[in-house]
Amino acid sequence: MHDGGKATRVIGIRSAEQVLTKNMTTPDSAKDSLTSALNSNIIPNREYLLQGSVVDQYVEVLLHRLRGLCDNVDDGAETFYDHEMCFSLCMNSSGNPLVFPLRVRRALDAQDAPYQLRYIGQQELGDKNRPTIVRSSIDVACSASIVEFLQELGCRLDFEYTARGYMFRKGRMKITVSKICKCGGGNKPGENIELISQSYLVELSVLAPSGYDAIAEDMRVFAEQLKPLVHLEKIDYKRL
Amino acid sequence: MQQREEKQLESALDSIIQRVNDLKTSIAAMIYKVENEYETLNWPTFLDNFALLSGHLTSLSKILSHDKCPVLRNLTVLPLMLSPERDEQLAQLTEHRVTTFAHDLVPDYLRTKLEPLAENKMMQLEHKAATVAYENAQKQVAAYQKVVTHIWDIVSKAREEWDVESSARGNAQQHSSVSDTHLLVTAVGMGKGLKPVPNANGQPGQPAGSMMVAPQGRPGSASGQGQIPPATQTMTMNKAPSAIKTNIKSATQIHPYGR
Amino acid sequence: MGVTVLQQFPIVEQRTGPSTIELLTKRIVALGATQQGQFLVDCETYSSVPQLGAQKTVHVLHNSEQPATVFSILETGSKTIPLITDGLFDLLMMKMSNFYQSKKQTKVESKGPRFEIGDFSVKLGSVAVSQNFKGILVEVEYRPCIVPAMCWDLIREFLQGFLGSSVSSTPPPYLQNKMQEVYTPNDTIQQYLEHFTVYRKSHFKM
Amino acid sequence: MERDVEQLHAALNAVKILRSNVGYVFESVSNGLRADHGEDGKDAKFVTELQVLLTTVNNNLRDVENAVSNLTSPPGAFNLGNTTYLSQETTQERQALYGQLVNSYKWTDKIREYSAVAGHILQTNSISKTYKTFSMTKRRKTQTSIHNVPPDVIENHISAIDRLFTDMTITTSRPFVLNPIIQVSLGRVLKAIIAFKGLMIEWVVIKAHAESNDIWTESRYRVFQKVTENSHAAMCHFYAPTMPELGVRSFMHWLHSYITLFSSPCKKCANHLHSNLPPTWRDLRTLEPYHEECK
Repeated sequence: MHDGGKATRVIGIRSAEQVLTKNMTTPDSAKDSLTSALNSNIIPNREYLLQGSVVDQYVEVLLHRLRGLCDNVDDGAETFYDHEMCFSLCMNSSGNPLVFPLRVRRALDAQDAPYQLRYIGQQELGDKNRPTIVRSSIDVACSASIVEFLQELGCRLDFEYTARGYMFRKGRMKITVSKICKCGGGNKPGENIELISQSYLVELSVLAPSGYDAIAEDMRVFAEQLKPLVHLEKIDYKRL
Repeated sequence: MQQREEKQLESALDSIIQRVNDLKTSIAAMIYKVENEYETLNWPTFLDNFALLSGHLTSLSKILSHDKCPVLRNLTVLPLMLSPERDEQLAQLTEHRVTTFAHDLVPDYLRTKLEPLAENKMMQLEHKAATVAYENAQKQVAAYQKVVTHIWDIVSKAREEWDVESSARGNAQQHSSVSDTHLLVTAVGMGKGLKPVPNANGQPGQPAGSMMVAPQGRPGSASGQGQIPPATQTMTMNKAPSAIKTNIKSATQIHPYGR
Repeated sequence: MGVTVLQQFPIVEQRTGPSTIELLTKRIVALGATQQGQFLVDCETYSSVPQLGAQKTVHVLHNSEQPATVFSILETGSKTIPLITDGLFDLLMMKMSNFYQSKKQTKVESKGPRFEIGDFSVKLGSVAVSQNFKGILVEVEYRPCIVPAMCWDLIREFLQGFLGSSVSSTPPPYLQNKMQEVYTPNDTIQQYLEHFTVYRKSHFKM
Repeated sequence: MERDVEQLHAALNAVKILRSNVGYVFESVSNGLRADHGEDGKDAKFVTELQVLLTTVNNNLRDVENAVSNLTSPPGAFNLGNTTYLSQETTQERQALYGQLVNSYKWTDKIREYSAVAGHILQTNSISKTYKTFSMTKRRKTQTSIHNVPPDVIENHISAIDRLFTDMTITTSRPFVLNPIIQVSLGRVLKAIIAFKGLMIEWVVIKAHAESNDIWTESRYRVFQKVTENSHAAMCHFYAPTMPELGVRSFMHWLHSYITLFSSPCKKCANHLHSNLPPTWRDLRTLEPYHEECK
């Protein structure tokens, strides 16, 4: 879930000169190539997720363990400081309320990183045998005009927060350990920071094309290794 | 009176013989194992055998120190007849270990003192002890005691630490709190506790908003769970069967902020 | 990314679109250009459903020069907001189909051969509004330079040498406000959108 | 000397041939009778084969003897001077010294050879650019001062140049300790990467702002490739060993005139473009723009 601007720094604009110079055929329209990508199921639009938390005084223990378990052993954990804004596009169509949630995330510690626009779909908890939550997710790197764009599009800012913490990588898995802060009034994150809890939020997630359920098992095994420090579980927050 | 004593002696001897036989068989079994199963024998079973032996030894010494056991020390065994001839009965009794009850074997078998070698050693030690001056001995004893208590301290300290550690490991709840997890997850997922104070102009379609806002500060887990937001109710009611395919649709149906 | 000028090329009465493209191709090749593949710029327009209140329009454009990028331009009537995203934005627009619907018949594209001559790259695009040929747009990019004001005269000289007198001596209106700024790929897209809007209007008049 | 080496090679070669042929003999003997000797008279065949081989060995042996007799024996042991003691060094880390010594000797030898050749060529082709007109003492002084300048002096010169123009910013890096590489941003037009050797400009590359700072790859834009070429010419032109500071300063002045690379037309033909390039030449004195073909 924590796909901060930093976590996936994809610069949107790439020069096509190398790609195109030798290609004499007509380039496919972007729509066509997207459709073919959808059909061949290579777009990572499913997120496998486990969540948990750790009390502040034990976070060092957890970080130490993660440093040992994860791939970024040599350079240590990467820190991030992201600001997330959650928008929704609502309307009433013939009595049916329609809501389309969108999240914008940006790195506060790397101002030149692109913003990250994110759509997160309905959570699927599945039965007991499924080790993780699965939800559809579309991640799009975008320019800084996204906030104004969404506001003018008709979106309403539901809530916003900042997440500051550490990010680890283990194969395809991403582990974030972060402190969630409420943003003070106004649009200036960094001021009037208010912690909402004495714990760090711990999330283990993988973005994969649909059908890659084997990765969920890997995640379960990894989560097992963090016990009893953190219990990473499927949490249906809508039921809480 | 004498008869009773005799009976007692008999029964005591019987039980002693039984114990000794037990001990013998288990030693034999162990020797057999060592000789024949040395390839498959593992350390734990070997230790088990030792435990068996020591059990037998303890029970034997228990019987010997029992109240009802007559004081064997006061009894004497008197060899009435020695003969150099082979005694079949004796051979059978001793599993063909001792075939004759002759004068060259009897002193060894009926000996009540320690073995000559051991006896010598004991003598030497006693002699040495006798020559040590009293003060010196006292000093040595004190030093020895000091060392022992020191080690005892170390051991008990380590034990204490282990106890604390294992008890700390026992309650994993200390590391993470379920209520905090839920608080964080709902905050990140639905903005619970993160929403700004509802704006005065009150956009239409946000009537539930003000009720959704959790109390300021850090809401305790009790208050957070006790207060069931109305939207959550509708959400659980509307929680459509999993047949819903499109995400948009399902999201809109259960989204708490809908009208 | 260098400064790009987009120029409409008038079609003379007796010529068809393809023959005009052929004519221009001959000219540019005669100047020493080599063909470097094809290019495609397309634009799809989504409008908000009436329930969302005042009508807003989102133009989603792709440029084969930046194949991993989606350019979107939101028009609210009072404001125009550009947005640059990576390719999955299209997927997001599909998901948003309940709120913003595309009008299929307004899909505009400009495609054709792409040439390189010295540091210039030239694209001869035939514009089609929902598959109907509408006109010709010539795109000239001078790649080494990033500030329009510095190289406008140079590009104009190139354009006039290649397209003749149909080239105006003032920069395109969109560029006039941005002459001193650093040119970005988004500026190219804006120019395309302006031209596409004109073509589309003429399409609906007919 | 040359002949000796040749003969030595010939002798070594002969020994090599001898060894390989002796090898054949042993191989054939160890294999014994083979299927290809056939059935009839196989012994005789084998013996003849051996005889043939042995004859070749004999011939080879004769060759070796001839070659060896041609060799002149070296006149006594080589005098290695003090280096002989190096071979008696016992400490581990110093045992490699002899190899290094030999290598450096080889290099110095080569340098001597090349500089002799270069000296010869330079003697026959005198170049006006050098400081022949200056007196002997002065030359000595300046010669040392251009290549081997204390870093802070260079630093001062660079920052002085930096202050010279407002639209020209300079950033310095020193990948090779003393000799800085500076990156000059000329407005939003271009950037130049200039390598110094002391106070002498050693290499210049002109690139677009978006391109990498690598000093060895040329720009992918033709216009900057041309400007790079021209700046090499200018670099040579402004080379002034006696007044290195002035040389660098005038080069920078000249480079600064490229601020109008795209915007100013050619002084001669009044056009912007000539063969799709803007005027890439700047006159060395007047700094006026010209096309390469118009100058």
